[in-house]
Amino acid sequence: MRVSVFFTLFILLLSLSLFAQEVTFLAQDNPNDDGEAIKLEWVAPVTIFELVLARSEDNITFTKIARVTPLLRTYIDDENIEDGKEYSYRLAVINDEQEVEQYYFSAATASAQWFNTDKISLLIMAIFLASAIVYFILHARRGGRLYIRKISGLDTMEEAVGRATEMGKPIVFVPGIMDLDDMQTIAGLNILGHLATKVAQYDSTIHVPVCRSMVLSTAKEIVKESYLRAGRPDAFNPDSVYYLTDDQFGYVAGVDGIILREKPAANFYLGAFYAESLILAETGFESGAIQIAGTAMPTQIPFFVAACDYTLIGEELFAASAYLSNEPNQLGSLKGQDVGKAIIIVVLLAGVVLEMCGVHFLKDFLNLH
Amino acid sequence: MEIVMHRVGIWIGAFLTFAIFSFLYKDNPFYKIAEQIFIGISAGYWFIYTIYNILIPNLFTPLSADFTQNWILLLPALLGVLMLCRLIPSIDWVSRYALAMVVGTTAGLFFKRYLQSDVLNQLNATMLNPFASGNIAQIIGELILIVGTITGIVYFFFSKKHEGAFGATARVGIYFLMISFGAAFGYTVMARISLLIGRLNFLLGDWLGIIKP
Amino acid sequence: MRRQIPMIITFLVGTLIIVSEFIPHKPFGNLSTTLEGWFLIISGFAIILGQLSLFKVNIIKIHRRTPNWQYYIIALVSFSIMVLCGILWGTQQQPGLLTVREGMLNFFGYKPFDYIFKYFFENLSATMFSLLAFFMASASYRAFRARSPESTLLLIAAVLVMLGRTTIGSTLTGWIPNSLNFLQLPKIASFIMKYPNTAGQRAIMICAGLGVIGSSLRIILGIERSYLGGK
Amino acid sequence: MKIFERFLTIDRRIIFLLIFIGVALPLIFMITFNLEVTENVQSVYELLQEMEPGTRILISFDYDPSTKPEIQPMAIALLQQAFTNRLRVITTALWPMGVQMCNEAYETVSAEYPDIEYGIDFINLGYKSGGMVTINHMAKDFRSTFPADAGGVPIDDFPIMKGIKNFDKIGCMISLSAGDPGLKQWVMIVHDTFNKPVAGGTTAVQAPTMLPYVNEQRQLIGLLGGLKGAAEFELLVKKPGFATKGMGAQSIAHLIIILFIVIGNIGYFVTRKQQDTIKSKKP
Repeated sequence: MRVSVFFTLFILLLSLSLFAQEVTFLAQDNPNDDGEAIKLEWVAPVTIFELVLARSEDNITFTKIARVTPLLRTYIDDENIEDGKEYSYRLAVINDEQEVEQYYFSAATASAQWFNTDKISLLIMAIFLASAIVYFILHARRGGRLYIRKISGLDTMEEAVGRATEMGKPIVFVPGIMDLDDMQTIAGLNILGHLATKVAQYDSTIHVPVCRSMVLSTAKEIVKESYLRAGRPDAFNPDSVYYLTDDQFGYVAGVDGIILREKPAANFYLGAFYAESLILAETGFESGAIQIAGTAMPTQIPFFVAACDYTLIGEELFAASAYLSNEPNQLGSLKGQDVGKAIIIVVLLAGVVLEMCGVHFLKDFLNLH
Repeated sequence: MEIVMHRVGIWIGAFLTFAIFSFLYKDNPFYKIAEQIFIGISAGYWFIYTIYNILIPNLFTPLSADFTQNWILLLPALLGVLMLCRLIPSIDWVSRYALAMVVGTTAGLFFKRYLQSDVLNQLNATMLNPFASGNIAQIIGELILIVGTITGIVYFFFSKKHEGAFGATARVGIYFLMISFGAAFGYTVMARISLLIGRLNFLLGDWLGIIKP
Repeated sequence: MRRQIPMIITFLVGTLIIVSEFIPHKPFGNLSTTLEGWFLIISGFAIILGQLSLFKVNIIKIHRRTPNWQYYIIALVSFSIMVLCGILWGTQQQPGLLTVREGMLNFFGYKPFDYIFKYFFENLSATMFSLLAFFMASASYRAFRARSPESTLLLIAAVLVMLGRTTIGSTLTGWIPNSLNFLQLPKIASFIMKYPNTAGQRAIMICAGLGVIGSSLRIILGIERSYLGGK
Repeated sequence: MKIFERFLTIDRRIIFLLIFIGVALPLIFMITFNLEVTENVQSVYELLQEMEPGTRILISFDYDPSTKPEIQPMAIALLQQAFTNRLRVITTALWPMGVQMCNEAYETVSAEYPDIEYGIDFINLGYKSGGMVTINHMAKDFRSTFPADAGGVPIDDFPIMKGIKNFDKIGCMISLSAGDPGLKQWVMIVHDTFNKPVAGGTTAVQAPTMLPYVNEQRQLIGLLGGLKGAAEFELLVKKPGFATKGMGAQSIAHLIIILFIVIGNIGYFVTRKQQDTIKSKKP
């Protein structure tokens, strides 16, 4: 019994090794590059001990470039390859005794490509999105009307300002800890403009501690303008917007101090936040304020959602800013992105249906590898 | 002797740890001192490492070793110096040239990378045949994945009122978002507790020697 | 001049970087590579700028005697000590201007720069963030209440994941037979993370990705100029 | 029924104190529980197991001492697995303090592997700023991004760097990441642009937002999430360390937090019911 099993195994192995005896070797231009690499591919039985690759420019003298194994299957040669020149390659099969058993040859010319064919779907999508966004921005600039739904958190914000006035307590506005180059800070400051107008109308007080000097000057200007818009420029207090420190935790400690001292009726955290989000929200809660937050930082949204009364989630922050500022660039961009979302939903649904029918064309087309 | 300075270091560390923990009670001078030391050392560390690991090997060494080959590096060096001009208010506008280059590079790279990694690849990864596996849990899971992703995107649709069937879809979307926020919160508890474990390990182990650190 | 030229630079650089993705041919590919090499150097200067402006701001605060100005002296002193130690004696791998004497190494056990890092900074930094453990606990106690359908979902997901992620989960439900293993808490937590969590995160990711694309495009085309500051 | 109202307003300092004790006691009495290895951790382990000896892998230390308790155990276990399998490790850092974290991890691990030699089996290339742009640059021109190692010695002097011009000759990339720049940027460039396998170890804060990348596109091969991920990995490399020890304290702390959530909700429901009955009496 045992003998027969061994015999069958032996036959099997023998036929396998006979089958796998075939070695193929191919050198070709490495596709979609700037003509400075050649791609070498081979298929060889795994039983082979080692393979040695060598290169020649004159097809006579070969210099070794690498030792590889059959399993590796590909090697990219990018050492001093020149665009447009022909190179010959030699694959040497080495046995366990370090002897060369056989040579295989192949040659290729490196060339640079004008278009990376792997990226067609990326290009199509990029053109689609960019044109949608630019089209709607231009449309809005020409005075075309674009509808943006009202973000439900905005009412809550106004109510909070009203409540602060009734209670005779101030509100605190924190525009995040990042600089003006972060879009979230810009969005936060846009909303600040709207809130400050309400504060001016209701004759309430506002505190805006900031942690970047560039944000300080912008925020000051915005609050001042809001008071002007509300028709009460004399009521603007330039000290209501102030710089604390650039440091993350120093800033948090400073804001915490303000919240505990001033006992505000409402805290607004709108902008980019990191680990400090929860410390702020917890301290704010202790002081008994209504808290409204908004950030696009994916790691911090859960904390704000859990710890604040209302949270603008991710893109809602930008939408709220566009809604309030009514600025054509923001509105147009948002509308263009919505077109992108619609395309994605349609393509996704189509993709799922096609996959279920066993047609993989769409998925393969969008696959960037 | 080394043991002495090691012990001293550990005592300093323990003192600083308590100084920061005192913030839990309330803001106080000890916390403020510790915080300022933290800020100062951190800034000094960044400063030294930027010089040793970036400016010297990537700028000064190539320039001094082979100027004729690498003179082009004077250009980014000039832009870098312009960046530093922001410290002087009267000429801070020149830093915009350097900033423009930084912002332009980032915007260009972000445009294509986010499009590919966060939009197209995510889209592709959601194009599944949920019934392919035959495993009940996986079928349910993948259906949830597809429905959750689509309804979630619908929630972030701003140019249409959330009412009727569209509103109901967005409502489902917000439920999915809430589950994912809850899950993320629950997952994250571990992160913060880990840091506390690290601290107690230091206090009980290195400092007091109650446990083996 | 002050705004036009930076906008032109942004446009040219941004476009070149995008175009080089699709055209590997010279000069696009290597030009964008060169620009990225420059970016590294400029960003190095930007970091130096950050530290120097911290120095400047602190000096101004001390000079103007703003509230708590005494504390800022501490920041300046620790910054200066760290920089001096780094320049004079170097860091673990980098030699400084002075040679490090055997005696000093034996005394501190490290170079001065590394000694400060190890005993001062590591402890300060780790403790700062460990404060969050406490805030996390109190936030979950008061925030996770089943007030509405949304908050109920938040609560259930959080508790299930917390149970499943630690070893309590397997201890509590380890007795459930393998045929019903989908009821085991670690399995439930993994399921939540793998499907509904991924769905929600993916929706955010796709929409945020589109947002980044929109803002990058506006910056490159010169429509969005807020990064230049001022009006 | 006053007690239920109390349930709603427990002083947070009590919670702080209980958390403190709940973490300290298991550490002192070494309470440990059993662990099971999850799929995402297993795939990281297998990725390295399947690499041929001698393969060069890239590990980036993108964190600082503030998250050391979570990520350092991963770094140590990863280096242990790599050195056991005779993989050669090239390290970088996108955070300046990552360089020191890398030094500390290497010092710990190299003591166990006396035949590992700096420059042949391991190299620390130091810190580079610039985040994603710099990663993209090293993918195209590795040698000009890293002309020298962290100590300023030209990389041409090290055998481990021979022939590395881009990511072609690197087996896989692992980012130990605590935020930005970090794993996300590595995925976007190394996998999505240059098609090399990427795996990661992150804090538990970041992990949920990184999970969408673990998909059938294999943007991420696997993910070690937080201390539990680290503990599971320690189990796989059979060298239990800090993470395994910490899991007992984790469980107790989690239990305490859940307990408070339950108490809060009981209080909430009972008092709400009372309010409802009062309302129904006096419409």
